[in-house]
Amino acid sequence: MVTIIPEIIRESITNLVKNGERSDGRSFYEYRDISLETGVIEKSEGSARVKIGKTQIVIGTKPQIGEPFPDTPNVGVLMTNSELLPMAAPDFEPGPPDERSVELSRVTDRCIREAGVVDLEKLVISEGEKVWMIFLDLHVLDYDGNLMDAAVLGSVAALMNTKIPETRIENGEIIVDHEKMISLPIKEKALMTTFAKIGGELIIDPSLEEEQIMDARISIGIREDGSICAMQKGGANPLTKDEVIKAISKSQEITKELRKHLPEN
Amino acid sequence: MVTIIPEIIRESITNLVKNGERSDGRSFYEYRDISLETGVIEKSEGSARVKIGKTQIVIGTKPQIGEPFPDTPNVGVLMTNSELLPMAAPDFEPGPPDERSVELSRVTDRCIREAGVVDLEKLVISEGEKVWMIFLDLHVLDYDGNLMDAAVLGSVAALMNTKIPETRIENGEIIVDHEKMISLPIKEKALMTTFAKIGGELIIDPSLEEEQIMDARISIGIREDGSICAMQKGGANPLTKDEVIKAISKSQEITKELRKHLPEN
Amino acid sequence: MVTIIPEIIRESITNLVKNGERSDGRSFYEYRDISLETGVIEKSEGSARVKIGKTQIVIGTKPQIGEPFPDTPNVGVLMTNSELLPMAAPDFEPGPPDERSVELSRVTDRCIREAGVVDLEKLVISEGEKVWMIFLDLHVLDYDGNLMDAAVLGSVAALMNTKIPETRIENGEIIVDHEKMISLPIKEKALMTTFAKIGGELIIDPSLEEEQIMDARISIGIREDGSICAMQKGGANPLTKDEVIKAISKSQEITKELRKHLPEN
Amino acid sequence: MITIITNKEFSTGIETSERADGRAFDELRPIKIEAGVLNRADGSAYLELGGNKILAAVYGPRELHIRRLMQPNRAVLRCRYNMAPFSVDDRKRPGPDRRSVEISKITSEALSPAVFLEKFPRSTIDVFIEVLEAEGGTRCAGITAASVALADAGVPMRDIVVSCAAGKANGQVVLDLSEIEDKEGEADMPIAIMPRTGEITLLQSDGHLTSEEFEKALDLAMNGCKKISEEQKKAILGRYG
Amino acid sequence: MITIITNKEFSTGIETSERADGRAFDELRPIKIEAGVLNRADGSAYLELGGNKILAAVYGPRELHIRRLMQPNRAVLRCRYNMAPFSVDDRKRPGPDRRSVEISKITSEALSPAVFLEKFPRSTIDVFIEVLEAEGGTRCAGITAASVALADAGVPMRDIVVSCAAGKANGQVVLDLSEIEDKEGEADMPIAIMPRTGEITLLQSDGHLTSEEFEKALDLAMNGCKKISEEQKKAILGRYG
Amino acid sequence: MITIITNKEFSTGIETSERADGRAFDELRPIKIEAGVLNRADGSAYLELGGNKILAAVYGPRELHIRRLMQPNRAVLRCRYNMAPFSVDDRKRPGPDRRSVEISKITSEALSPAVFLEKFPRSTIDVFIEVLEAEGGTRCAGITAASVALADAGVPMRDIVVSCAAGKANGQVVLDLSEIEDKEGEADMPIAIMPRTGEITLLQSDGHLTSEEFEKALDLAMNGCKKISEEQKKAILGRYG
Repeated sequence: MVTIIPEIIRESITNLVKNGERSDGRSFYEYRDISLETGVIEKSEGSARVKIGKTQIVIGTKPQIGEPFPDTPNVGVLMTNSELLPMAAPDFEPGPPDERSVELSRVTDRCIREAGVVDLEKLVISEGEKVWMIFLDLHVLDYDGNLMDAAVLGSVAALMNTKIPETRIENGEIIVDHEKMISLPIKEKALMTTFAKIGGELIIDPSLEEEQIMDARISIGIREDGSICAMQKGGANPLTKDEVIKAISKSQEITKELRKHLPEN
Repeated sequence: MVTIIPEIIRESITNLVKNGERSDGRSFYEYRDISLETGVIEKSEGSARVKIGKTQIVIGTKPQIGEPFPDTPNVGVLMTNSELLPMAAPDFEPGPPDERSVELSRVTDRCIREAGVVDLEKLVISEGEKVWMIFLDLHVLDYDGNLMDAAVLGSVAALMNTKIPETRIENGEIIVDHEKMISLPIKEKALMTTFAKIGGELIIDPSLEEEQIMDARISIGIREDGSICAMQKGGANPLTKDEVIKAISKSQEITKELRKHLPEN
Repeated sequence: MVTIIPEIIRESITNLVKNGERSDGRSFYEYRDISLETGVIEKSEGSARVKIGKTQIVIGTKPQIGEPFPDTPNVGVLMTNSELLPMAAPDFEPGPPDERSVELSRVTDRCIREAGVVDLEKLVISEGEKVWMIFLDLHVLDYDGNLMDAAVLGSVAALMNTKIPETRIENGEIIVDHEKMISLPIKEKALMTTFAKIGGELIIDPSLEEEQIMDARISIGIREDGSICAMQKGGANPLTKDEVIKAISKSQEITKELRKHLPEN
Repeated sequence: MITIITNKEFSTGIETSERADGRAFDELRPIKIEAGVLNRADGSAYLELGGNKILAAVYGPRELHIRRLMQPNRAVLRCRYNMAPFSVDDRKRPGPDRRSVEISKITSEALSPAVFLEKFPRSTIDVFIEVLEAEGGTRCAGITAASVALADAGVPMRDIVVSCAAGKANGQVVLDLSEIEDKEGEADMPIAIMPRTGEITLLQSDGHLTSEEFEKALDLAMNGCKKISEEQKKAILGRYG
Repeated sequence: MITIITNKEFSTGIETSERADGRAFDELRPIKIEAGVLNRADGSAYLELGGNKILAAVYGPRELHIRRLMQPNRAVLRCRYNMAPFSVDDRKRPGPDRRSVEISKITSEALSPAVFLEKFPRSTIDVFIEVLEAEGGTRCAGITAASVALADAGVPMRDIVVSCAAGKANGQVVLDLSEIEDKEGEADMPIAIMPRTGEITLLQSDGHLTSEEFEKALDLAMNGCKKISEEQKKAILGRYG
Repeated sequence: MITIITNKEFSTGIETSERADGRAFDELRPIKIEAGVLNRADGSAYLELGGNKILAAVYGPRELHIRRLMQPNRAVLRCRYNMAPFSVDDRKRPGPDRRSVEISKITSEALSPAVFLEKFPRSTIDVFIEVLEAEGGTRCAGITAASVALADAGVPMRDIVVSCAAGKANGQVVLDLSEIEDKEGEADMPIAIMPRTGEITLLQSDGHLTSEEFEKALDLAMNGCKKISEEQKKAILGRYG
C-alpha cells in the first residue's frame, strides 16, 4: 500500500532538520530510548526483545542438527529470517516476506555473518556430515522506524543468549548431551547504525515519520575494532561520497555507545 | 464470494421453524434421504459415495508405506484431505483449500482419529521405521448443505471398505504381499450429527438453504457407546449451554439410526 | 491480459492471404530468416541461441546425476522447462509458468522425447540407482510469433552441443571424470513446423501479427525418416481433415530444409 | 529393502496380434453417459468409458470477475481438468500440475468452436472436469462429458463436440487405447470433432506414426467419435426426452 | 546414529491422581493480561497464561479493499492466528498451516457475536494474534487477548468474549490443560463465552468424553472463563482507569 | 559413493600478490555493451563483462494496473532481476529467491534518482534484467545494462546511472571482482553513481574493510564507473549515431 505523506509534514520535518532540530527533540546523533532484554522466550534456546523508541522486535533462535552446505563442509549454518507482522503497521500484509522484509533479514544476516559474530567453524559436529544450524527469527511486532539497527542489536543479543547442548562423537555415534548446555561461540559483537538524509543533513535512528520523508538512508555495520562489515544504502535519492565517509566515521563512534546495551558476556 | 440471502427468505424459513416445520417437509430430527455405496472407485483401495439429500461426496483411500512421525513411532498415519470442488457450488473456487475446506477435513479427521475408528497401532510394519500411511481424500462433488455428517459417514464407510496388502518381515526385509489383501483394522464406527440453530430451535441435517440463514451450527461426533469424540461449533451467533446438552443427547439417539447405513462388517 | 486486435488489421492480413500474399512479403511456405548459434553460454554444458525472424530464444542444458523414475529404472531423464520472460512481450507477466508456457515446454518435450532425439538408455550410470538427468531450459527473450518451431530447433541444437563427463563404476563407486567430456548420445534430429490457418489457407511460421488473428494453428514434429513424432492443434477454430493431411505432407518437405540449420554432428 | 509381491498380471498383448482386452482394432471400450447428475451446477454429465469415470459440470454463462480475462465481444470458455487423488494407482497430489494445465487449455480450445460465445460478451462459461477414476484416455472422455454438460446447461451450441483417441499399439493402428496400450504402445492421438461437419477441434499426437498410419488412425478416431456422438445424444435425450 | 541425552523430565502425573504441575482440578495457571502494549495498532493486549505468551492487535474498523469479502450491511471480522517460529520446541516454519487456518476461522466466529458489526457496513476489523510462546491452550489464550485488544481499540461490543479450556487428563476432568496434559490427556475442550449471558461462542472437543464428563467439563470451563473475565476487566481498567 | 574427477583448476592468486586473471588492481574485465537488441521491448541492452552476459529490457512508461502500487504524483520504477537456470554452474531453480528479491529492490533504488519519474504520474516503468551467464558482479552489470536500456527506450533521464564494484581480495583493494575473487575475497562493495555529479545511488558492502580500505575501494569503484560510463555512451551513440 502506498502511504502518501502530506507535503506540509515533509516540509515541517525538513525545516526542523535544517535548523538543527528534530520533531521529537533529539539531536542528530542521538538514539531514541533503547531497551534490550534477553531470555524472554523460554522455549527458544536464545531470545531477545529489543525496543528502539516504539519500534519493537522479538528475536528467537532455534538450533537444529543438519547437514552443512556441500561447498562449505567445515562450517555451521546461520539462517536469518524476518517477518514484518501485519500487527506491526497498518500497511504490512500477511503473506510471504515482501522485499522490505527480505532486505531486513539479508542485511542483518550479512552484518552478523561477515563480522564473524558466531564462530561458525566451532558449530561443526562431524565435518562434512553434521553441523549445527542456527535459525535466527526476527518477529517485528511494532514498527516505528529504523528496523535495521534494532534487528542487528537484538540478533547479537539473542545469539549471545543462546545455549546449545554439547555434542561429542563416541564410537561413530553423535551424542547430544542436553545435560550440558553451552553458549554459542561468540567472537565479535558487530552492530549497525542507520542514518537518514533529510534536508541535506544526516541524522541517526530515523523515526517512522522521518523515514517516510527522508531522501536516502544508509546503514553501516561496524565491528568492535571499528572496521566495516556491512553497508546498505536505501531510498530513492543519492548520497555524496562525503556523506558516506562522514556516516562511517560517526557510526564508528556511535556503535561504541550502542554496544553498552548488550549484556555482559 | 459473499452470498447475500434476501431477508424475506430468512424470515420465511425462520417462521416455518418457529411453527415446527421445515421447508422440505422434514421434522426437526429427520435426515434427508441418505444413500451410501462402497467400492465405487476400483483403483482406490477403499472408496465410498455418500449422498445426503443432494449433497454428494466421493471418498477414496490410498495406502502408502512411509515413515512414522518421530514422536509416535508405534502408530500408523491417517491423513485426511478435502477438496470443495468448484463444480460443487458456484462460489467454490479452484485453488488451495480455503478455511471451509480445512475445517471440514480437520473436523472429520479428529472425529475419526479420536474415536479410534482405525486401530493405528496395527498399521506398524516395523516400529519406528515403516508404517502404513492411509490417505483419505474427500472429493465434494455437489454441495447442498451438511458436509460434515456426509464426510464422516462416507469416510468411515471408505475405511471399512479399504484393503491393504499383508506385510511381514523376512530376513530383515519387508514383504508386501499383494496376493493377500486384508481389511483395515476397524475398531469403532463413530459418526457425526450436525444441528443448525434457527429461530431458537435446533434442527438436524441443515440443507443449504437452512445453512445460509442459520444462527449457529453444532456438529457432534458420537462413538458406538454414546460417548463424545468430537465437537465443533460454527456460525456467527452463540449457543446456550442447554442447547448444547440437548444436541448431545439427541445426537446419541440419532447416530444409532445413522449407523445402520454403514455396510455390515 | 487480453490483446484486442482491431478488426481492420484482421481483415487486411486475411485479405492478403486470400490473395496469396503475406504482409512481410513471404510466400506461404517460407520461413523468416533463421539464425542458430551454439555454445553461447559457457557455464551451460550445452546451449543455443535461435532466432526466427525477431523471435529469440536462448536454450541451455544442465546435466545432473540423479535417480531414475521408479517405473523406468533403465533410462535417463530429460526435463524441459520454459519461461516466457516478461521482457519478451508486454503481456508476459512474471510468475509461475502460465498455460502458454506449459504448452510450449510440454510440446517441445514430447517432440524430442517421442522422436528419440537423445538415447536416454545410454544415460544410465547404474541401473535403477543413478542416471543422468538433463535439464533443458528455454529462455524466451523476444516474442514475435512461432515459439514452437524455434523451441524445438534450438533445443535439438543445444542437446547436440551438450557435453557430459564420462562416468564409470570402479569398486562399486561411481567415477565422474570431468577430464573426459563426451557428447550426449543423439540418435535423431526431429524438428517441428507450425502452420497457421488464415482466410482458409495454411501458411507456415506465423509472425506475431498473423498469430494474433489466425483461426487455428497446427504444429507437426517430423523425424528424419518423415514420420510424425508429435502434433498439437491450437486456436479457437477447427481444422478439416484435408488441411491436417496437407500440413503433414508440407512439413515433411519443409523440415528437410529446416534441418540444414542444425550444426554438423 | 522392501519386496513387493504382486498379483497384477497385465497381458500386454505383445505375444499375439490381438488387443490385451480382446477388442477388435476398431472397437470402443464399453461406454455409458448420463446427463444432469448434479444439483448445483447449471449442467452436468457423468461418463464411464472402460475403467474411466468422469464427471463434468458447467456454470454459466455468468459474470466474469477477473477484468484482465474479459473479452468485450464474446464469452470466455474456461476449463479446469482435475484428477482426484484416488483416481490413479499412486495417489495424485491435489492441485494442478503441468499435465492438467495443458489439458485444461486444449480442452477449452476443443470446446470453444462449438459454442456461440459471441452471444455472451464479457461473460464466462466455466467447465469443470473431474477424473474420478483414470484408465487411459481421460482427456477425450473429459471433453465428451463436458460437451454433454454444456448441452445440459442449455448453452447454445453449433454442435456437440465429441472426442476419442486412436493410436498404435503392438504394431497395429487401433481405436480408443486403454491405459496399458497407451503406456506400452507406440503412439497415441487424441482428437475432437464437431460431428455435423467433421471439423477437427482437437488434435494431438504423441509417438511414432507414418503418414499412412496417421491417416488410418485419423479415420478410426473420427469413426469412434461418431459412435460416441450417438451415446451423447441419447444421454441428452434421456435427460429431456 | 544420533543419540540424544535429555534432561527434560516430565512428570505426566500418571502415577498419582494429582496434576503434573500440582494444580487443583479447577485451578487456572497463573495469568497476566496487559492492554495497550503496542504503538501502531489501534488496540492491543499481551497475555501470559502459564508458559503461554500471546500478543493480540486490532486494526479497524477500516476500509476493506477486497471487494468479494465485503458485506453490504456489516463489517467483516477477520482473524489471523500465527505462531512465531521460536514459540515451540521444534522450530515452526513461518506461514499458515492447516491448524492455524482452522484456528483463525473459529477465533473469528468466537469473537463476532460480541461485536456490533452491523454498525460498520463494508468495513473490516482485523484481529492479529501472535503466539510468542506456546504451552498448551494457545487458541483460548488468543481469543481472550484479542477481546481485550478489541476493547482497547474502542470497538463497540456487547460483551468481552473470554475463552478457556477444560478436558480430561489422567482420568480426571480438569480445568485449563497444560501442554503435557493436552498431549497425554484423554480430551481437550476449548470454549469461549460472552460472560454476561453465559452464551457459548466457541465450542470444540477433541478426545473421549461421556455426557456426564462433558457437562462437568463445560461447567469447569465456564467457571474458568469467569475468573479470566475478571482479569480482562482489570487489564482494560488498568489502561483507562 | 560418487567420486568426481575435476579438471577445473582455479588459480586463486593466493600464492602471489597478483590477481588470478592477471589484471592490475584497477583494471576492469573486458566489457562490451550493445543497445537496442530486442524487438518487442521499448528499450533494451546487452552487456558482457568478463564472463557475465546480461540482457536488460524496459517497458514504459505505461499504465499501472495494480492500484495499490500507484503513485499519484510520479511513476513507479519496478525492477525484476532474474537468473537463467543455465547461467550458473549448478542449475538455478526458476523463480525469485531472496537474493533476487533484494537485488531487484536495490536496482530499482539505484536507477530511480536518474529518471524524471515525476513526469509520469500513475504510471510504471518496468525494467527486466536477465542474467544469461554469471561470473561475479551481476548486480552491477545489470544496473549498467538497465540504464542503457532506459536510454534506448527514450525514458527522460538526468543522467545514465553506471555501476561497478570494488573490494578486497588476497589482501589487496581491487576493482571489479571476478567470481573467484568475490567468493574467496575479504570484501565486495558494489556501487552505482550518476557520473555527472558523482552522486551515489547504490552502495552495499559485504565483508571486512577498514575506513582507509573503504575510501580506497570507493575511489577505485568510482573510477571504474567512469570508464564503464564511456562504454555506455558509445553503445547509446552506436544505436542512434
